[in-house]
Amino acid sequence: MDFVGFLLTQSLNAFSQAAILFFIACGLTLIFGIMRIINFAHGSLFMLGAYVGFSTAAATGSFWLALIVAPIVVGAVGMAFEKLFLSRLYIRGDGGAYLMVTFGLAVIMGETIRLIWGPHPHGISTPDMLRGVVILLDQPFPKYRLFLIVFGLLAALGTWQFLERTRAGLLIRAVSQNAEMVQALGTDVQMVRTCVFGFGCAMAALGGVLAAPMVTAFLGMSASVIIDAFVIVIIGGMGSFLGSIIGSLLVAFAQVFGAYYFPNMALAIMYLLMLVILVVRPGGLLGKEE
Amino acid sequence: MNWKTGFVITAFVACLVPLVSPNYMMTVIIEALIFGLFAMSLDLLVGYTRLYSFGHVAAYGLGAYTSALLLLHFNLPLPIAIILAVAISMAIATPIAWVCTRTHGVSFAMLTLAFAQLGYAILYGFKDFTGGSNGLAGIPRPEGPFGLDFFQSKIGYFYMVLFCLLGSYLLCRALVNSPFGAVLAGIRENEPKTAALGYNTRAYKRIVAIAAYGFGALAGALYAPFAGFASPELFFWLISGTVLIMVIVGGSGTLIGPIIGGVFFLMLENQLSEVTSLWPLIFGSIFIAFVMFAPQGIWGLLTARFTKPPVQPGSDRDGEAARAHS
Amino acid sequence: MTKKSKMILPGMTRRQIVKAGLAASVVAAAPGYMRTAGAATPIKIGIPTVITGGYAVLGSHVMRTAKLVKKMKDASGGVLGRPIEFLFKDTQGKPADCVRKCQELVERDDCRIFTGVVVSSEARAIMPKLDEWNSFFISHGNGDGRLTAELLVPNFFRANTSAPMGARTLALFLKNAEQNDFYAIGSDYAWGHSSVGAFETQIQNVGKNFAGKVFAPVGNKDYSTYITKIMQSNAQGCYVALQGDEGRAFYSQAQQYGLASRVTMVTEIVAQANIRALGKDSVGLTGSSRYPFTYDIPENKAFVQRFTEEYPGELPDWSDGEIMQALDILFTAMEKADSTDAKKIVAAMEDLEVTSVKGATLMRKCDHQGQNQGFVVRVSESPDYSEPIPKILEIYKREDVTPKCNSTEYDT
Amino acid sequence: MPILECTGLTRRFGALVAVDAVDMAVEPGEIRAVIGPNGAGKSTLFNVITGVLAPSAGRARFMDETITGLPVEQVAQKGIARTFQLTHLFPELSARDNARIAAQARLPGRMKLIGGASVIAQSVERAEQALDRLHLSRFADVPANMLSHGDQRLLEIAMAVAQAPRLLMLDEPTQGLSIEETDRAVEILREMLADGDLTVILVEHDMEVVFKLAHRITVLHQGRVIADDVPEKVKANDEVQRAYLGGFE
Repeated sequence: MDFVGFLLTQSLNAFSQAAILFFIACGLTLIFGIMRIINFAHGSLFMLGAYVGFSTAAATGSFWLALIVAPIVVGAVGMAFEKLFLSRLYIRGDGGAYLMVTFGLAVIMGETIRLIWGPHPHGISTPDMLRGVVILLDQPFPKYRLFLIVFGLLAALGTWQFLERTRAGLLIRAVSQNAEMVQALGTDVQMVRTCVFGFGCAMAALGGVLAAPMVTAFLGMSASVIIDAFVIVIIGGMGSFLGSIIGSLLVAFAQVFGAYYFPNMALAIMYLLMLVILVVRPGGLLGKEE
Repeated sequence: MNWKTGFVITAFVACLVPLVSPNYMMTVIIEALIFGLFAMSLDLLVGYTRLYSFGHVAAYGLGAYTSALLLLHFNLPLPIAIILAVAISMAIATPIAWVCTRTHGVSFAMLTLAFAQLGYAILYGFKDFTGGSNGLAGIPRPEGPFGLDFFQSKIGYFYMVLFCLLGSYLLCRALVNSPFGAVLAGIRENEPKTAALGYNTRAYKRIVAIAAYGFGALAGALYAPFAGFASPELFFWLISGTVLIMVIVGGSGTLIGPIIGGVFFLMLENQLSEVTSLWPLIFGSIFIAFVMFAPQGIWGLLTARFTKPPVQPGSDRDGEAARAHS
Repeated sequence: MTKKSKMILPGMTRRQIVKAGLAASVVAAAPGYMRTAGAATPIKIGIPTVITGGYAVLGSHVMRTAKLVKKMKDASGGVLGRPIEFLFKDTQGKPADCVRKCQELVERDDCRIFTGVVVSSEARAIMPKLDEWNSFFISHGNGDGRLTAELLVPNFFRANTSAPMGARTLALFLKNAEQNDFYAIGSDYAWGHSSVGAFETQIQNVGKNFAGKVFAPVGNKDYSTYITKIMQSNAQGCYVALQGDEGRAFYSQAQQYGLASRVTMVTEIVAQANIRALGKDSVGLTGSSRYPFTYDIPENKAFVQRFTEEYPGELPDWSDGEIMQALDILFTAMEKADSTDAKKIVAAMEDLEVTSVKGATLMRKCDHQGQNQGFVVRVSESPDYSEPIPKILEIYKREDVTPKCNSTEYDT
Repeated sequence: MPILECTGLTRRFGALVAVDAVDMAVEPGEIRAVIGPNGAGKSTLFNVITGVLAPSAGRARFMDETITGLPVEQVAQKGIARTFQLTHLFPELSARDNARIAAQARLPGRMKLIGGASVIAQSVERAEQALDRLHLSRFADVPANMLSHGDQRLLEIAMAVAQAPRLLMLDEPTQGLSIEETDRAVEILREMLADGDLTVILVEHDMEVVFKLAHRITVLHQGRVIADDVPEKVKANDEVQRAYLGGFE
């Protein structure tokens, strides 16, 4: 294949991968922005999303319904967890507590999924209208990945506009700036936190459903994804939404092209990138150092 | 200084363990002690300097692999190999510490994580040297120096590990109670103020980070020859998370707490997984329960009824005290 | 003083320390009560396998078939007239845990026979210890070719088809294929390297051209780059040594790329778990199979029938068949040795031939490798089953499939 | 000769000139007050001298050494101790330990990794003297964050004293204190300074406090020095009167 075609295909590969990564990372970073916690359970919520999506698709035969149901279910789970546990810890405000609670949740979730769905993997087949390929510069490219790119783009724009333009978005940014102040102004900060946490979990679930047709739903999927999400959030800057977009793109490109040119060092490249950025900007690209 | 009596009693009790515990328990007990040592090394950072390291597994893996390679390629006497492994690990840790201590808080956590993951990736990068995913198997425990070979038996190894653990505890305790340790507490509480008092805080952070790596590496260096192999799992980032949990569950900033936390949880996991495959559920619940109901950790619980509540300021200013609190 | 303020000048009471001492000893003693007692008479067989964690699916196969075997054996009077007791231990796929669990099995339960180990790095970790433990370990699924070559230890046998054997089988199958250039992708760990390495030499032995290879990191999830590489290689065929999660991810994405329409893919292991997860996308998938449950001999038919009765809705996967064969061989050797002693079993198993669910298998004396037949299958839909199944295309003689002694090489 | 000498010390934030070519000389044993309306640049001057901020121009010499451009900790090591406008303490440590860490700051053995019992004993002794000088001994074991605001301010001064500095720089020690607390603090300060072994620079806008304590007063206005004289003269100075809307009633 000629070089241009190659570049195009690889870039599109990277964009489609970035799309999935974005769904996990943006939730993680929003949650951090609002409550200054690193949600260890985020990968498990991503996994839960995939499994719920599978069951929905299996029951209704509709991938699209799965895209709607999974985020709702997982978002609800997230909000419940926030209300039950996290909300009681804010006054304490020590990082260790959050780490343990979310870590505990991750362990419990993984095990619960094994008990409910069994150890076997479950596939969500690509919806028929997204099967097959389109030919770009006489290179075949999967329709499904194009769909991911578009869907990811829309989600990113939507969330961004929501944060920038709407009153709720303003509120969220305000809370991440100075929760006490917002509280003092008579807004129910606790409510905002619960909602944002739920939203973050819902986004992760979306990512899970979208990933399922490419990797199927299986027990190991949480661990492999959470670490990428960490790296992205750190590169972009903890709590920075735009940062999570940029981070997703950087990591995706690093992985796609890294795997092509340095297959032996495929793993290392992402972390080298992260190191370099952190050394230059300890707070991440768009973040301020905590 | 009644803690000394306590220490002696504890050490004595520990020495009796092989006599009372069945032989099959010794394996897990030894690993538990090693893990306790590992957790304690992290407490230097987390509990005393409030530097949350997310990549402390790097210290463990580094120690394990260096000792493994030394033993496999040079057939050194075991104690020598372990000491060398610690030294080399600390040498490698020096530049890492230098970079990481430029930051604090979340950035520090993530920088350490990045370095740990880099190490993990490098294991796969240099297969011929590290064995890649196979790891290194068949690590010997050569005898000597002076024909010492007690550590070739399991009981003997127990005493060697116990010696290292108790020794490291004394060192760490001395460290945190030394003038140096006082400065660490200052950095933990208020770094800018500590600098304003005339301390070069970065130098202190660097030193404590290297020390923490050293003790962590010791744990790893003890593990590899005991298990007889080293594999990338010893470098897996999840262990960093687990050990951090052990420190907090045990009671951070107490040295003893993390040891108990590490020992307790490794044994608990091992025994629970014997009786039920649901053990992860129980495990996760325990974590959450601790955060919710016993934030002070195991050691906190054990000592709670002995420590007096803080002396209250004179009643005339209780109101202000309350205000100062909020 | 508060806890924190104590840190600088901790003043600890004797009682606190004593308490700590007690605590420590209690922790040390406690598990004693929890310990699971084992009866004396039964034959204990340790199965340190993956019950929780990523590889749990492979462990679950081992356990379900082992339980079935126990039922069948105990019903037919057991082994050496003694009932069988399987001791399942959760290693989570971690070598560290695997070694510890085995050590405990030896020292606590005096259990010195192991099988059912899932991950090859686990197998590697325990093999050097077998002698010290005076224990016997028969592999049911560890593929790394070197286990019966440079890494071989006396108390180890491998009943199952190894990675080189799988590759060899495919090479033989492809000998007369119309494709001429072959590319290879493997997972970046022992089994993957072993498979790809073997395929590289084998495919050239049968006079084809090897166009290149690439290894994807363990746990890799996005295979787009590798698919691009495969397409760039312009090979007509591609050999795929990706298992489990990685295999499914690769095939799902290859399917989305329509890769099959340009490149004929042959896979190292065809697994029912993956077929089920991939659904109709798996149809047409061709590859070597360590055990196709559709193999039509009485021994296998009986097993499959018994299996489906026991586990309605399930079909035996390759690991079910392999553990079944491994156990058959083990029991036959025990009967022959009339003992459960490691050394005696080893002696009895050397050059032992057993006909099990995979047909007649010979446990070679020279390198303790089981000579298995080689199966090549194609996944097809079938009226009798709700999901696609492997249809056997070719079966190759065990002599042609098994490498030279103590080696991963072949003569021709 | 002066112990501290600032010549043309200047600090700009973009267009704003917070400290504008300040010349100031402080003699040993002197208690110097730096006053001026809010935004006059008092705290900025402090931060420039102590190395928290780098000067845009000019330099500060301390004991005949240029200290401008040195990092904070090295300035402190020269023997300059300071307090902050907003209290800076080690909240969860006891008052004694707060002072002790300060006392240790300039002891040779401060970096002893192991042991160092003598260093500890010495610093504890110094700490307790300092606490005593600021009437805080009875709170020695109380965590700093449990103290009243007033005592927290005093504790920070105690820490500065415990550093055994040649020059003590206090940034609004009575800031945010009630009238009674202020009077008490001033009493304690006066008593402490009476020994005369300390050179002090004091930023304060409470005139009462200034005239009770200071030997000499420097008046800043919009970053510039508009007066530098003994209290009585400064009181009389018209420019000061004008600068200080309201003047001193």
